[in-house]
Amino acid sequence: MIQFINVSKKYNRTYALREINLRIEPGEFLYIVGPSGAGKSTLIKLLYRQIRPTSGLIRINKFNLTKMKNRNVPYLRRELGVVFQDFKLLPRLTTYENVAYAMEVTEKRPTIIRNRVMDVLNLVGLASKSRRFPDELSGGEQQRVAIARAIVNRPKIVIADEPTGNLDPQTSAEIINIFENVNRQGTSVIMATHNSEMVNQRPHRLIEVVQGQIVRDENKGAYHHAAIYR
Amino acid sequence: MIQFINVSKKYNRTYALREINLRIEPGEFLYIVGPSGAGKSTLIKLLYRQIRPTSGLIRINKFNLTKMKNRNVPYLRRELGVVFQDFKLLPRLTTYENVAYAMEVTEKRPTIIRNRVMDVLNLVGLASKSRRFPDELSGGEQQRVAIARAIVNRPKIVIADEPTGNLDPQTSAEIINIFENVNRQGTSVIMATHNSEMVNQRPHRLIEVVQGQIVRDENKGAYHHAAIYR
Amino acid sequence: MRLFTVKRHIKDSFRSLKRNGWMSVASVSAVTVTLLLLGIFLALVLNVNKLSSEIENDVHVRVLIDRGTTKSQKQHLKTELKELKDVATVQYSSKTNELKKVVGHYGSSFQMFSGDDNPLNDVFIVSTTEPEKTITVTQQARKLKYVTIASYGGTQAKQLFKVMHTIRQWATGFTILLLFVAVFLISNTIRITILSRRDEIGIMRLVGATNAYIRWPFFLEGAWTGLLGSILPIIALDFGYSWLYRITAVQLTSFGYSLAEPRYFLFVLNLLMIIVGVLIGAVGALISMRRFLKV
Amino acid sequence: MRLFTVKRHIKDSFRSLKRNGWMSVASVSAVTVTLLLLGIFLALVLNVNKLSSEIENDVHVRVLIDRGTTKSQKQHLKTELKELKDVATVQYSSKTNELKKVVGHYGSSFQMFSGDDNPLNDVFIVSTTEPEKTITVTQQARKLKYVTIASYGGTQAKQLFKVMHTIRQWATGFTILLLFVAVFLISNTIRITILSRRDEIGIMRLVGATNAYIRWPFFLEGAWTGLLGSILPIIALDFGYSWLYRITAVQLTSFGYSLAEPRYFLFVLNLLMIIVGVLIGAVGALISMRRFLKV
Ligand SMILES: Nc1ncnc2c1ncn2[C@@H]1O[C@H](COP(=O)(O)OP(=O)(O)OP(=O)(O)O)[C@@H](O)[C@H]1O
Ligand SMILES: Nc1ncnc2c1ncn2[C@@H]1O[C@H](COP(=O)(O)OP(=O)(O)OP(=O)(O)O)[C@@H](O)[C@H]1O
Ligand SMILES: [Mg+2]
Ligand SMILES: [Mg+2]
Repeated sequence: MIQFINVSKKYNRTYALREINLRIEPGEFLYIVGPSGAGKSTLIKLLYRQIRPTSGLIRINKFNLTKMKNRNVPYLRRELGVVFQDFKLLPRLTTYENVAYAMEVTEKRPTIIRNRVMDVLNLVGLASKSRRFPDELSGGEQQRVAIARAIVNRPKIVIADEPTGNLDPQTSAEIINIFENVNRQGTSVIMATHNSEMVNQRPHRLIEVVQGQIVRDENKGAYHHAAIYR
Repeated sequence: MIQFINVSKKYNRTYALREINLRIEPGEFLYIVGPSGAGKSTLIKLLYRQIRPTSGLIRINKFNLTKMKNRNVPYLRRELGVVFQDFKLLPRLTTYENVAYAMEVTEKRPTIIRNRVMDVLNLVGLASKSRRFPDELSGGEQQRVAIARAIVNRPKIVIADEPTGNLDPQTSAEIINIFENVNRQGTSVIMATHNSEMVNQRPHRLIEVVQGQIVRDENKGAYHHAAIYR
Repeated sequence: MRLFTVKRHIKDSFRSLKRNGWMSVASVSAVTVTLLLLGIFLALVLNVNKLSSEIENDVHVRVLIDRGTTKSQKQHLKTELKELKDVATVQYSSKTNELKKVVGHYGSSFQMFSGDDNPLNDVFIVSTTEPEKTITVTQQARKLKYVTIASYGGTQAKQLFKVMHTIRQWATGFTILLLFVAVFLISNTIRITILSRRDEIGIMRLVGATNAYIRWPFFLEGAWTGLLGSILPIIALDFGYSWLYRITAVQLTSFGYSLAEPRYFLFVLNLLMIIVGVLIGAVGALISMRRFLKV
Repeated sequence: MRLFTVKRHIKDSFRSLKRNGWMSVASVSAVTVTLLLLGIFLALVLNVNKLSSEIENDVHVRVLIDRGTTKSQKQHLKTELKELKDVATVQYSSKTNELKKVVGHYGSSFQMFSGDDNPLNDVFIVSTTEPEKTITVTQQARKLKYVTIASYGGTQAKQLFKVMHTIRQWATGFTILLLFVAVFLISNTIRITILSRRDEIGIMRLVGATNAYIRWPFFLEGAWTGLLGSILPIIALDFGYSWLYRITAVQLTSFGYSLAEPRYFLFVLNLLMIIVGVLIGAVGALISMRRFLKV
């Protein structure tokens, strides 16, 4: 269970998030939508404790993120699988090594790692590119490596920040299928996204963030923007 | 005028592009679509000569890119404005400085630069964030800085690789408006994108690249993928 | 730590060293050059110290024997001198021999005093176990029978001690300075390379690696950097010094001196260079990382 | 290049220096430490060279004057000696004075020869313009009237020349080594910092900057790094040396020697340190960038 109580985050003088209250049950699938600069990534960064809130309380399962000591942070992060908006792949590791690294840090056995990593790379369609370095991959391929790394440890919570921004609709559909499969096995999925088509055709609980505040929280919410390209 | 004649690009043993023939007239607006890893970015990298073709000939206006000497490349690039898929902002320059840098290299006068830079930052809605460093911006904000930098020099050709991947539909619409405005003033626009909604609602010439080959070239082409999220 | 984790850390450290390419080359060569300087300088200083001690040891007590002392009396005096505390050796030099030395220093105007005209005395030249003991030995020798006078060169010897002392002080001071400089330069280079990889460390943290897990490969990589960086200077120093030892042997022996014998000397020096390289490389890496392991 | 472009480059270089934060601090301090070492060592070597020359200059020609030479004859001889080629000074030392020196060196057994018994000669001590000229001056002096014999210490002096020559050779060799080391370490540090900014350089190329345009700020930044890095060592050296000069003045003067006079000496040394720092910083930056300006 994830709980935000009166959480605010201030950068210098401006608020990126303001008095957020939010509760996410285990096994939920949650979209976070909102305009560029609304505070979606900030909310996600608070979840994996890349940043600390200026005020308020955040709880994830047994962890109290506000009081947590630096040295315990890795154990929180091992329960989460994160797809970062800018991927954050290790530039000097290959596709395979990048995904394996997330398992290695939990001191799993080599044989287990080998099998599991090739499985997830197959899942995201990159098995044939396992020996490539990130700068030898296309944008969408890098994004899929990041997705593979996020799910490789079968985390309790998957957090994805704009995971389909560099993917064509076909591949995006495959990715959302993967996330929904993972979700069906009991994992919570939290996804910040601008992909309105996806949100509308695969409805789940949706919160909309605007200027640092949650302005909408609907169970099968739709992405409203009716033909703005006209 | 841009011309590709029998252009192929091979990375190690695999072809990223194969026998591409393409002609883009001045003032055209061209979408490049296709699945992840199809070769869109490779085609774009060839245009600004980040990479050289393995075989074939590329011409842009008076420049022959295949024969071009390294030291003349900057003069080609000054006629182009490029939005890179991974933004490529200078990490130690602020928003303002990043955009200004592209003008400074052409040795424009300080006063001219100051006015023009603030104009384009206003255009992409980032005037208030001109003193922020890239890592203090949201993903979409960074992408808009990259867009501002691409158009600041009023280039003859604007090339954008997935310029709306991190933008919500509302902001994406504003960005496509900007590109269309620029195009109306005679600038060619070449845009690789996965944004089917945008492509379908603002139709222009469209080429589809699949596995390194152009499989479709239509004047007001649509993005076909009919409800794949079902 | 499980065995496969240990293996992983070792493998990771080598992989990183390899893939960092020019950065690794640059830091290894910084270590190389620094250790080369340190090695050459240490070899120099240690030999200067050795030489200065040997020069000090050249200060002897000159015991002038009463004129007309018989052979057996001289033998008795020699034994007495040998039995004094802190005396190492006692050598006899006849007055004829002494006159030759004077002529050597002051020209042939002394030649006229050869034979019985020789105004000089027979002399025992006493060397002490430590240069500083000459003074007490002199005082004791003066009290013995058949001794006209015993002297050790007085102010001159004192000045020599002082000069040699100053030289050794400077050499030691400069060695300490150079050691600090070497430590600083090596750790500074390691710091810059780690500074340039702070994003990498950040990502490792973000995917759930503990600080200890992140540290190990960097620690090892620092150690390899130091180790690799010490190979060339060790080879250069060993060959260079052995060569120098050989070619200077003849010349220096004629003065009565010699460089330190290479075998043991180089062993100690090599060990020191490896220790400095490896230790500073590894510990420098750890210290430089600290700041980036907080998020 | 337009004036505003010049200004831009200068501004950019300062901005970059500032924003690179710890990286700048690290490279400036690498320059600082390297130049400090170089400075101290140069100061030492130059003084060793000076001292060794002065010691060589202490080798004089001793011209023994025939016994019974009158005062005016001596005066005549003195003039003749002075007129010889390469002679710098001529000093008189009476035989009484000479005996004192002998007693000083060889003990009081010579005391008995005081007054008319004194077997020694009056002496002119001739110093030459250059130590190596003593030999020819000695030969010329031998041919003059009233001269019993002229000598310059023979093998002893030759050995001294040899030792001093060796010391200076070593000092020069080591200085060249250290200069190379300094150049290498500074440029290597600059190289690492630029290596870590290769992506930045790539982006500059991609947005249409010419190589020259990219180079200037890096070149200037390298120069500032060298300049900033030379401030501390210059201050340290200047104060340290002046202090040392003052406290050693009394002691050394008693031996007849002195350290190099600070004013001009430090000026040259400071200039050298700044030049090494700035030049290697700037040129090192240019050379390190070359590889990244190709795409
Ligand atoms: N380190 C920082 N320093 C200052 N301001 C910041 C920092 N990081 C983010 N911001 C600001 O906080 C606001 C929210 O940023 P956030 O990254 O959460 O937006 P977002 O909703 O993820 O947007 P996008 O859809 O563009 O990724 C933005 O206005 C951004 O400029
Ligand atoms: N430096 C490289 N070395 C090897 N292979 C590469 C390199 N760069 C790209 N590729 C491969 O070339 C193919 C085309 O890549 P490209 O970046 O052009 O794809 P794309 O169409 O832009 O895809 P996306 O929509 O995911 O950005 C991909 O399969 C990619 O893995
Ligand atoms: Mg975001
Ligand atoms: Mg691409």
